[in-house]
Amino acid sequence: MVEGELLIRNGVVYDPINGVNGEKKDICIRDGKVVEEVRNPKVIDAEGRVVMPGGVDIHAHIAGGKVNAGRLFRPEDGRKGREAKTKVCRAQSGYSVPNTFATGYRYAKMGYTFVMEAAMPPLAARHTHEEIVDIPILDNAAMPLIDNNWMTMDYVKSGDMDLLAAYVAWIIKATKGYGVKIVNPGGTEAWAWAKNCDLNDAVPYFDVTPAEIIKSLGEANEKFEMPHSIHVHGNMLGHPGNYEVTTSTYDLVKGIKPYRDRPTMHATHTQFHSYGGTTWGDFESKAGAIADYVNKNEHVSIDLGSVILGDTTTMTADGPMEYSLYQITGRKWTNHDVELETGSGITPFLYSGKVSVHTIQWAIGQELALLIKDPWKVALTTDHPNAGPFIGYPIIISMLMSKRRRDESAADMHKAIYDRAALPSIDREYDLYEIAIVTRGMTAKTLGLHEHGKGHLGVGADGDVAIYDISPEERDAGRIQKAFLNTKYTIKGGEVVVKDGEVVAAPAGKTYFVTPECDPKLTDEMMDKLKDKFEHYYSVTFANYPVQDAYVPNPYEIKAPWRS
Amino acid sequence: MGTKVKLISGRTIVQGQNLDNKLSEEYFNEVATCEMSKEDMERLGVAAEGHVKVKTSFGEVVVKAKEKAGTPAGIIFIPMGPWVNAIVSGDTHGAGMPQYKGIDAEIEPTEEEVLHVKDLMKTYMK
Amino acid sequence: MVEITDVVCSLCGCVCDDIVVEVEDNKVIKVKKGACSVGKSKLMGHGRIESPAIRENGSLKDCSYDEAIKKAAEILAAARRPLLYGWSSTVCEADKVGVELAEEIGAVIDNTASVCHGPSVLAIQDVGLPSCTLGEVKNRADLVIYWGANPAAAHANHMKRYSYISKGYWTEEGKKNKKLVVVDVRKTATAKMADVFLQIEQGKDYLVFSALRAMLYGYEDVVPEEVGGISKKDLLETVKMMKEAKFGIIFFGMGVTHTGARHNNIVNAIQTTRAAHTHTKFNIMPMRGHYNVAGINQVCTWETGYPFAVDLSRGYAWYNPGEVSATDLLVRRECDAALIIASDPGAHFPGESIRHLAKIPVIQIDPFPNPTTEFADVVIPAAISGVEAEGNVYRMDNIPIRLRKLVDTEYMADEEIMKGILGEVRAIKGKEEIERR
Amino acid sequence: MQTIRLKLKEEVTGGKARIPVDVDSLTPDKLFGKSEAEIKAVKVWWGNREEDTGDLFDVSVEGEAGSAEEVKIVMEGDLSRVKHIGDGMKAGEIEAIGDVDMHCGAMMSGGKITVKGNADCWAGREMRGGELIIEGDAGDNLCAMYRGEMTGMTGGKVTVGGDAGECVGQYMAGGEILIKGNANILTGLNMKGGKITIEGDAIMPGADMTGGEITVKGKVLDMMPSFKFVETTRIEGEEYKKYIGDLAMTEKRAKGVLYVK
Repeated sequence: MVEGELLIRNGVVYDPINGVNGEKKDICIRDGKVVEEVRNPKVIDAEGRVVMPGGVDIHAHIAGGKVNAGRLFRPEDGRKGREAKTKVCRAQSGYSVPNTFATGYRYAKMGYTFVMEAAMPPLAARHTHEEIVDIPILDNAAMPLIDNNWMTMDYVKSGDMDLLAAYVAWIIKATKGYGVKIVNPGGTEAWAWAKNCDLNDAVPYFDVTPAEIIKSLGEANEKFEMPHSIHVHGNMLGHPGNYEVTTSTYDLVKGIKPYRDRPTMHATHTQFHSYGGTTWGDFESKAGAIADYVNKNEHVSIDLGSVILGDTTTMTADGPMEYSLYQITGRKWTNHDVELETGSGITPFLYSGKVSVHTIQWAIGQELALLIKDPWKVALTTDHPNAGPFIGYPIIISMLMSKRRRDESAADMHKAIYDRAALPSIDREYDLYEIAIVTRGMTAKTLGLHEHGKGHLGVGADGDVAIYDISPEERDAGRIQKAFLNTKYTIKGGEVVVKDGEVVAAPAGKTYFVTPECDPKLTDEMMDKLKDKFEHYYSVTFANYPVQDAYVPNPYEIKAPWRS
Repeated sequence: MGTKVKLISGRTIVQGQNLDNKLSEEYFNEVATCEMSKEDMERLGVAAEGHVKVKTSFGEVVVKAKEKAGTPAGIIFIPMGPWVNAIVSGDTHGAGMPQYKGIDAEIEPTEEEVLHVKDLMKTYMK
Repeated sequence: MVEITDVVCSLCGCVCDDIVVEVEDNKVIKVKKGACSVGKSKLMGHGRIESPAIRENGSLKDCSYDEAIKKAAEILAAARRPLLYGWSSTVCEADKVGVELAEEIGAVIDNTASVCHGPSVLAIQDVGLPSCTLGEVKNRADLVIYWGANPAAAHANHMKRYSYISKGYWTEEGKKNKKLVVVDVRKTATAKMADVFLQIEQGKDYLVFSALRAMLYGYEDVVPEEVGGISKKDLLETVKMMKEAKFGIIFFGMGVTHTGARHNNIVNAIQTTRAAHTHTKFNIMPMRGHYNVAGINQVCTWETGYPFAVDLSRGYAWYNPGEVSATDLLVRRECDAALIIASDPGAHFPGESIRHLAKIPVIQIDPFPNPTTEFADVVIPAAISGVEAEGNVYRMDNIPIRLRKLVDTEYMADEEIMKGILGEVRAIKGKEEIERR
Repeated sequence: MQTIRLKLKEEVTGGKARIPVDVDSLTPDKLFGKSEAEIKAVKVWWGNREEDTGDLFDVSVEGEAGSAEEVKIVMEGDLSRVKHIGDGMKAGEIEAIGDVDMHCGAMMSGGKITVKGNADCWAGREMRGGELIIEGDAGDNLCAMYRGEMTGMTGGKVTVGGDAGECVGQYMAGGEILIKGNANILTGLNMKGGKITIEGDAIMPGADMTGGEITVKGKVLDMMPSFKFVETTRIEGEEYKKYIGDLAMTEKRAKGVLYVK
């Protein structure tokens, strides 16, 4: 936030949360917030250019232990993105796993101002926060992994939903986290014994099923006024034929009533969960089936996990999945299981348009966006860096906006795209309003951040604005891609941070976190069991576990009261 | 000509206890020593606390001999620290890591004094 | 007298965090529980560098912090190839300022990993690292292998807290239902506890790993009767134990990183772990030495993209251990000034490299006098992290833990000193730029 | 033909510190078409500052060139702290008189470099084509990959007159390396293609290889325990044992061939 006034004049504004669809409009900002009018402002002339709220990324891996392990073991990726320091910017490195500084600058250049770190191992939460502090410009939050935790599974087994909620509240507070993240529930615990779990398998020794874990956490989440639903990476990610597991997973929370007007489950990187066939040999797109489900139901939102062709670094708390991937490629593989909680795996991967499976994966992400009718249910992501680095978002935007570009690309790719994917037969093209929905409106709303000034330009909103150097009529895919890669201006909290594609200021961002407020009696009851876990099984003490305030120097707290 | 041995270095408990106390007598007594097998002590004709000179192609250093069970004949161990490093190669073979273990060395009894740490450092300042 | 619990030890990579101490008159008077003898020695304290000092005509003259910081900044700002080295025995907050300073002055920044587990990092960059947190080992491991590591001397609490002797969820009987294998050149105190001790011929680790791998993949017929001083029979027995384990872990130390083949020994150790993983759960972990050597690797990686040996002379990072690692720069006489913080190359670098260090301007930041002090030109005493200053550190398994401050001090913390130097450097550079115009 | 002579001034590396000069900006293809004055103004990195080539080198130019192929650079003076000689070069010729520092001929894709002396580590790193001749010894990681990469040299020819250091041709995928002397440990580590010939002795050659061919004409010390003997065969009239490996990479991937006397 900077003091002073700014007027963005005559831009063509796309602000879906406020229903503004390509209207010529002035945006007034004072002391970092959008206001009705200004008196003596600095003026930016946006005449004829596309103006949107700052982008909000709902799911990316940009900070923390596994991201850094990805950087550490890929010096060859590091040397791809080198840029020398400038008066404003720190030195940059990396393409699929950029350093923290490059992460902030590159997102800001694309007009993004908020990014959600999608997976924070609670025991290593301090690490995630240390990196977040080093990401310039962006506001961030991080979601702790709560599904493979022994405490969670114990309460799921005993069926005590209130105590589960007390634990969920405690761990979100202890990690300064934002919401409930679920990754291969049960499967990651099983992976500690080199095994995995399907949706209805019993987790070894714990005698609960992934389905029970998801459903219980869905219920626990709604016991508070949580801004976001549970955020789910389901079982069997990346396995041929997994689409039925995916829709069965969605069904689990169908009966749960959300605390407010939002879904009860956000299903992430859905591309990886929309697979037909039985092996890689007869692998095919089932995006149609998934889209059909989402079209017919209101309790699920998704993000794409759309593929960017080329080399990337895959990383997830889904340890067994990364092991399978490494067995296919034979490349380097890092795994890091985290006691009583979660795990992670990392391996480099090359998506090639010459390989049938990769081509179909590439199609699936875009099919989901095009086949799901209501863009308010869809967020644009690449599950950075899993399906490709975030720097590829403008490519996806240009694909969604141009059937011609999709057809030209498909013509150069493996012919399986015509037999085992639907993309070539889809005519729909996104307009800029829909792009604004899937990159800011929907994401801010799904995360509940619209009530905290993100993702829109109504009075009171944060002065986060992206001005793209194209006119609303632009249909050329190449020019669209170029414009979305480097803004004419990015404004963060009323301060110009990017001008003509160059970073001109790099202020520190804020860390958003949620404080679920649980009944103290429930918390006390839960605590005995929790302390026992620390005394006997954790390798750190209870007192040294919670993230201290020092790790969140620019806090933004959102309280989530208990719904009695 | 001394006796040919392989030299290795490494941590010891007392060395660790004195990491922040390297100018002390305790550190000197622990680290300016050379552990070897009983066999090698006899072969060299050196008594406990007797001085030995250890030479490699990178230099030479005088330390106190000490018998240590479990050390195979032909291997000598000097705790990590300034004395052993006087004779370690700085060639990292393109890996950044000097070879602190498995260095070809020669060892012989000597009457020469063991240098205290400050005097040892002075030899680098010439 | 005040009792402080959950104290975090700032000595080795174990970072024990359940220590209880007594503090009286602003001094730690007793370590009641939790620390090993080495950690206890650290917490109780030793003689200090008493004052900032600058060397004049061969001897150190006391001065103020401001004067020492200013002098340090002058040296660094003027240097064409400065080296900033150490960073492992301080907190991440100080390390971050170090990376920023390195960028500002176009320095090479390197940390003690380069003479410790740097080879392990190189190996990870080749094949990755299947690993886990120490609590996983505590709760699950039924086979523990220490290879070229002697925790009884170097990480005294390691077996008790995390591995062979500890008790956890599936290991509630402690060592009773576990197997311990030790591979070493010498029969160390750790080796004496082992169910199987493989006494390896010095420097032959690489061959032994390859033999184990071939066996784990089922090609024992090609393996000769003896490899690296170990009989085929013993190797087969070890392979059998590995396959039959439910959860195996290899901890490796400098016995492997310091010897011939260096990082490629570790590549092979990791490849062996991968081979074992085709049969059962198997993990591997380096026994990191300093309490925050993992932390400087983390900080340096998220800030520059690389964990150690980073050359920022061109304004962006060039990473290449073996070229821009501290020992190489010094042996090759490449650098013209050095800042040494929280480490002691005077004691731990090969003589060849100390010889050059003694000739160039050296700034030392450390709580304690040590061999490096003997030739340092600017000496800046620092508060002891974990006793007099708090901050973040990373345990050997990359778990971040916050060091606690136990007593007050008048010494400046590393972070403040570094910020002081950075500020002075910027002032000098700003002035130079105005003069150029 | 055009000859560009670059002689490093004595004072550059003659001081207490010997700060290296990086000359990746001084290749025949980059200097082609430039006048003497323009060459003198080309920037080179010396430590953390960029300097004019003319300030660090005595520069002279003789003759004319119609293309980069016709440009020959002769480097003289104490080159033992001159790094990246011919790094990335595409055409033409470089002759370095004396010992050269690291990364000589790294990433080169064409042309020819002759080192009349020893070359330090990473000579021919990730070389794609062209020819590199080192008349003396080569340091470690000759023709290897950059950190983390899984491909080293892919093409071209390298000849070392003397000995070579550790890990010759690591992750090599193509091209040829001839070492006339001995090679230190782990020649052809992770090799997957191409050909290495060691006329002298080698230690632990072929570890983790999955393709390509290594011939050791001298002795092999510490033969890898994970190679499979196939047959005895004759090469140039001499008897060799043929092994395949490395079985430590699993049999499916063990497609490397190692000839040992």
